[in-house]
Amino acid sequence: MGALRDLFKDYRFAVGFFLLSFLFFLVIASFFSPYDPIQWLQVPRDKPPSWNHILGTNSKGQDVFWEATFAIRNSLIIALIAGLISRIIAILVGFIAGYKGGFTDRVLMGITDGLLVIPLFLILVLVAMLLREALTLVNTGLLLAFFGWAWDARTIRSQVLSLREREFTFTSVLSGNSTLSLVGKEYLPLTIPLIFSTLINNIAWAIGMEIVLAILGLVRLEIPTLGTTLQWAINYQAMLLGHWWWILTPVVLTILLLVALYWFSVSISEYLDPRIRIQRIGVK
Amino acid sequence: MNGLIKVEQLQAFYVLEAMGKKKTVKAVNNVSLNIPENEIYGVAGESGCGKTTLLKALFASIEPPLQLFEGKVSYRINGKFINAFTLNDQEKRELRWTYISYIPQGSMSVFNPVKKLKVTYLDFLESHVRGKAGQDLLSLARHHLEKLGLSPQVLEAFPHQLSGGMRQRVAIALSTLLKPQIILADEPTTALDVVAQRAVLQLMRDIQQEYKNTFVLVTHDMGIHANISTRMAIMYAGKIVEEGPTPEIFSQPLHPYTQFLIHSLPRIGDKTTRKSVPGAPPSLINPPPGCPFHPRCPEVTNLCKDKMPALNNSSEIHRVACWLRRESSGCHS
Amino acid sequence: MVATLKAQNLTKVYSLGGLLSRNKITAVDRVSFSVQPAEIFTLAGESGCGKTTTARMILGFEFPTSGKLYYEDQDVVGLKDKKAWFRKVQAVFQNPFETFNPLRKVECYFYETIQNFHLEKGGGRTQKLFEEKLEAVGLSLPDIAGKYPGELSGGQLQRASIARSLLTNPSLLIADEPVSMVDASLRMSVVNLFREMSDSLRVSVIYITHDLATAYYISDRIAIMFRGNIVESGPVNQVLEKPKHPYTKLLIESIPQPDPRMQPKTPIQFLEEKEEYLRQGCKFSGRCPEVMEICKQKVPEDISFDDVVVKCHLYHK
Amino acid sequence: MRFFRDYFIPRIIQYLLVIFCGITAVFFIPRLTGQDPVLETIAQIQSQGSSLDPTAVNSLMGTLKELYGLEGTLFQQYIMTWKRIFTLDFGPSFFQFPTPVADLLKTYLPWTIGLFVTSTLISWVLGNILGGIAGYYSRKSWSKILDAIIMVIRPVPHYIFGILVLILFAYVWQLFPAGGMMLGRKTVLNLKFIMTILRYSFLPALTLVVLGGASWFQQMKLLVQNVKREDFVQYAQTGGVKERFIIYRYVLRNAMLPQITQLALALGQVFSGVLIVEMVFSYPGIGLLLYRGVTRGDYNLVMGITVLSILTITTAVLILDLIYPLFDPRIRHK
Repeated sequence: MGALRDLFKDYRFAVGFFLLSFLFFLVIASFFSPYDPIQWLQVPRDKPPSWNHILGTNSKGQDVFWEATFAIRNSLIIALIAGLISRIIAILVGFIAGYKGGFTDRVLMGITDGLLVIPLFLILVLVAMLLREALTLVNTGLLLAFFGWAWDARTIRSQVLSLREREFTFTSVLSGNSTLSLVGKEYLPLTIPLIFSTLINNIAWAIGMEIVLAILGLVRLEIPTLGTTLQWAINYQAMLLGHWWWILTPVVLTILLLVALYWFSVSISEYLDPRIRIQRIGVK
Repeated sequence: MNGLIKVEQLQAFYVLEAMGKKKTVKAVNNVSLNIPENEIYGVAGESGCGKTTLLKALFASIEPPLQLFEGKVSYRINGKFINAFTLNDQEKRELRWTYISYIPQGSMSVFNPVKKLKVTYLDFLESHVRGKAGQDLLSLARHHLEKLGLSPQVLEAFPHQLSGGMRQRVAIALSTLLKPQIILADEPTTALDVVAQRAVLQLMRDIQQEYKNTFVLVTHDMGIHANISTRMAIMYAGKIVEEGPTPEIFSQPLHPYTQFLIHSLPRIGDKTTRKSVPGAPPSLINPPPGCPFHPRCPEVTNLCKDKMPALNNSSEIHRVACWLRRESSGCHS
Repeated sequence: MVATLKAQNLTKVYSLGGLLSRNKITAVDRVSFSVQPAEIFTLAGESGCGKTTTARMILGFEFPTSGKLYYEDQDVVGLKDKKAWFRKVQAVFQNPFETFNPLRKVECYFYETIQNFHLEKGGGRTQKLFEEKLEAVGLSLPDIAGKYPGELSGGQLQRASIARSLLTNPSLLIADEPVSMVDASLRMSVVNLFREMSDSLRVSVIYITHDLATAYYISDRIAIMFRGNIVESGPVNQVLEKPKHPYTKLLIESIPQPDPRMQPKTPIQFLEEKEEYLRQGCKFSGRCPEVMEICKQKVPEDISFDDVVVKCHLYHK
Repeated sequence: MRFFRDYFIPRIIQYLLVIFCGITAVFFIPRLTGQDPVLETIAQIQSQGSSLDPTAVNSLMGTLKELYGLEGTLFQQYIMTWKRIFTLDFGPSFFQFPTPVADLLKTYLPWTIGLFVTSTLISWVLGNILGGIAGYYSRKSWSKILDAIIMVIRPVPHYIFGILVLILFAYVWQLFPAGGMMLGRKTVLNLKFIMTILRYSFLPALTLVVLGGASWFQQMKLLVQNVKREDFVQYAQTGGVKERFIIYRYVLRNAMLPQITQLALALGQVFSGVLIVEMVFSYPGIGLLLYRGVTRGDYNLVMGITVLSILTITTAVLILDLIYPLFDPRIRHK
């Protein structure tokens, strides 16, 4: 595949790709975990990393490595739900506001700017405080999705606004295309890279937000995610007691995951950038 | 009539690297010419014929992907010809605007949008004139504008407050601020309406008559050349195909391409059908062998197909690069 | 004979600035003209005179603030069924490199047009129709098949755009500055194409341009626009050979003729006229060489001489 | 005058509208989710082991309803909420019972504002200048290395980066206290007191400046690479204008404008970052208050913080919007 060969020339893609496949391997491993994710006291507690417990064990009596595999899986589930659903809202708002223009544009953008300016984090916390027990994986994802679309709706709208003025929009309308097929055939190929990179940024944001919600104790703490593992580690004073392996695992894994996602998305969106794709077509 | 710039066997190509494939675009292909003193020297040709690249070479600003393969561009500085490409960046910077300057095509976004024009003028002056206070430089600029019939009030405005025509005149005033000997203009009036264009051409003519400097005017519009250029070169596929004084070029166009360029232009009051050049413009990546115009030339011969005609004198001031036109100089076609 | 298209006092007013601002710009001011079948009608004028806005109002991309638009004597302003309208009226645009989406093959637009307007009527008709229209504009199938816009020259793209617009056999084609971005040497081939099409396919063309020379060469009637008004309109020979309105004279005089013997004309005094839109009376009075007092107060009405119409106080009876 | 009407008034209207919608949303959220904060609090108390007989529960319910402003019809409650907001009275805090929320906020808010304003300004200025120069000399090797480093820092969320800084500086190298500066001491403005403030706020400020700076750096680098290709920069370069002028007066000056609007838009997120970092370092700001309020289910406190934050952020955004024309003459002179 020519594309892959080109992509690997970019060191960021190579690093991002390998990190992601390593983490993906961990997610797969979580299905073969010998330990139950929620049960306590399955292993001797507070053991430093050793051969049979690669990353040691924590004060809850669970193996840190296998807990971590569950944590990544659950965090990714939440983040993917949040990312995908917020994309749908962002694309809808962005395309309608961008294409319709006039009054609808002014209203939609008024709401979006309002949402941007208000510190959403606090309202999110307020809502989570009330939902508290109901915040299972899916619900947290939905909650984050509802608060995570405003920023990207704005960027998508500005790109649609510029596309609307381009002459091929009129050619497409004159060719009898309905608004829907116009958006699908003409605008999507040009906005895919933007939507893709905003998806990755939103996933990173969602993972960060989930951690903070967990620290505030607003999610179901028994389900292992990157946030809840960190929350337990802090609650049991892992830093003070020197259980560095327990607290560093979620921190390092989160950094690896987010750096990988970011590098992967930056290199992909540069590769998909319409200007460069056009040059590639020209050179065939 | 000695020349100001001598161009000898200049070959400047764009080397493009995409998807592992290397492509060289032969934009300026073995061009030699003499830019005279006290003249408006016109370069005519269509998009993709290499006239803008020739300007870059004349301006000695060759940056990747453009590379100099061969040839020299020499400036005549106090009597001596110096190869412009041997100058280092500092020397080049000093020559800019004091010896040679440049008028951009669209003046839409050529000035710093967030600063008054006064500040942009001062930027140029302070970079080239030493030992003068801001105020003196400003009065120098105001005086220059008044001399060109522009109100100095324009310096207090921001670029977006002026119309296209006025902005282009301010750009021309800026390019002639430090009295350079040569002013290169790349399609200076294409972005303007016909009335604004007339005013801008009028300004350029007045400046040339006033300061006796040389304008190198690049445009595809033969009407502008007829109107203002005193001497002309026609470029096609990176080569000069014909060169001579403008009245002679229009009265006796020798090269078939020049004939097409002139006769294909519609004129008010004359409805005779106009034919455009057959075929498609040549690719500069692999230009056709022999004379580059042969695929589109109605009088093509085998000689044209395999050997490239040199640009030589059909008369001592009128040169053409075409096998059919060489011997029978002065014949009317 | 019923006029293909008739515009009566077509007007478009834009309000600048936010919701509260009251300064309005009249881009198109009570424009009236009519286009006969198989006729090439030119809308000429400098940039910002409202010719493109007028074209967009005819195509339905802009909604007129007031005025009427008749297509074969049916009122079409605010026509709901856009598809029926585009079967009868098509358009060609200025920048050939922007007419087609750079990431889609050029032929997609042809197949979409044929499909959306149900032109194929079964069998291999689609391919044949596609080829037939390409030949009509001097292109062949291998030139276009499977190619992206980036792989074609400006001239080829513009011809493809014309071919696409002919697919539905429209009776009116709007060409917005169709040749200004095409190479000078190939320009005449595209201009001749419009003439051939208009004669052979009985298509009336509204040719929008700032270049009076090509307008004189191919069109039958012409309207000169200035700051939203039609200042002079009529048969092209009369309007351009014996111009009446001072602005038309200025335009014709300013065209650089490709003939060095015609020495440059009298120098003109360049006026920085930014606010011509908001001017009282005749909008040209700011720089009109034959300006009178009345020009500054009253907006001139249309005065007609056999079939030339002039909007200027000089000719007031 | 016309400029005032076209530019300022619409923005002031937007400002009032956003505050109105924000506070209305904060008012309706607890009432819409069907969860009754009163029952929630009672469940909280009982879960902490103290058993209450039914009559005590009823009287507690009555007082709690009054405390949370839940009597009367929805509309009455709405009007009452607005009245209380105007007098900045958010009712008593729950976990420090008699002290009203307003007092708590008065003592903690100045700390947050101090940290928020200083760290945002430093990160914005630093990030933009570094990003601008790296963007201008993007082919130089130092710019590529710096870019790679920033690419690692940028995606890391505030909490995680905070923990890393805390572990490194407080536990491993033990240079700075691990937070927990005790408030309530008399704020006497002598050198010692200022030194303690600096010591305690260094790590949170460092986290915010590095993270904020990384994102401003990236955005500015991209902007500068685009502005570098603009006609007016190329023209200045062809004209032999000194490089010093070109970098500052042409490239940075123009690339800075979108960064101001970006700052206005991002203030909401930057503020959230400040609150999160305060939690990590238990810095005595409203972030810490929020942490305690949420973990103890103190609705009044959380509502108070939310409303106050909306007011501060929207005002800051309004200020930024109003000073923008000073930087961009294209808006000042139509």
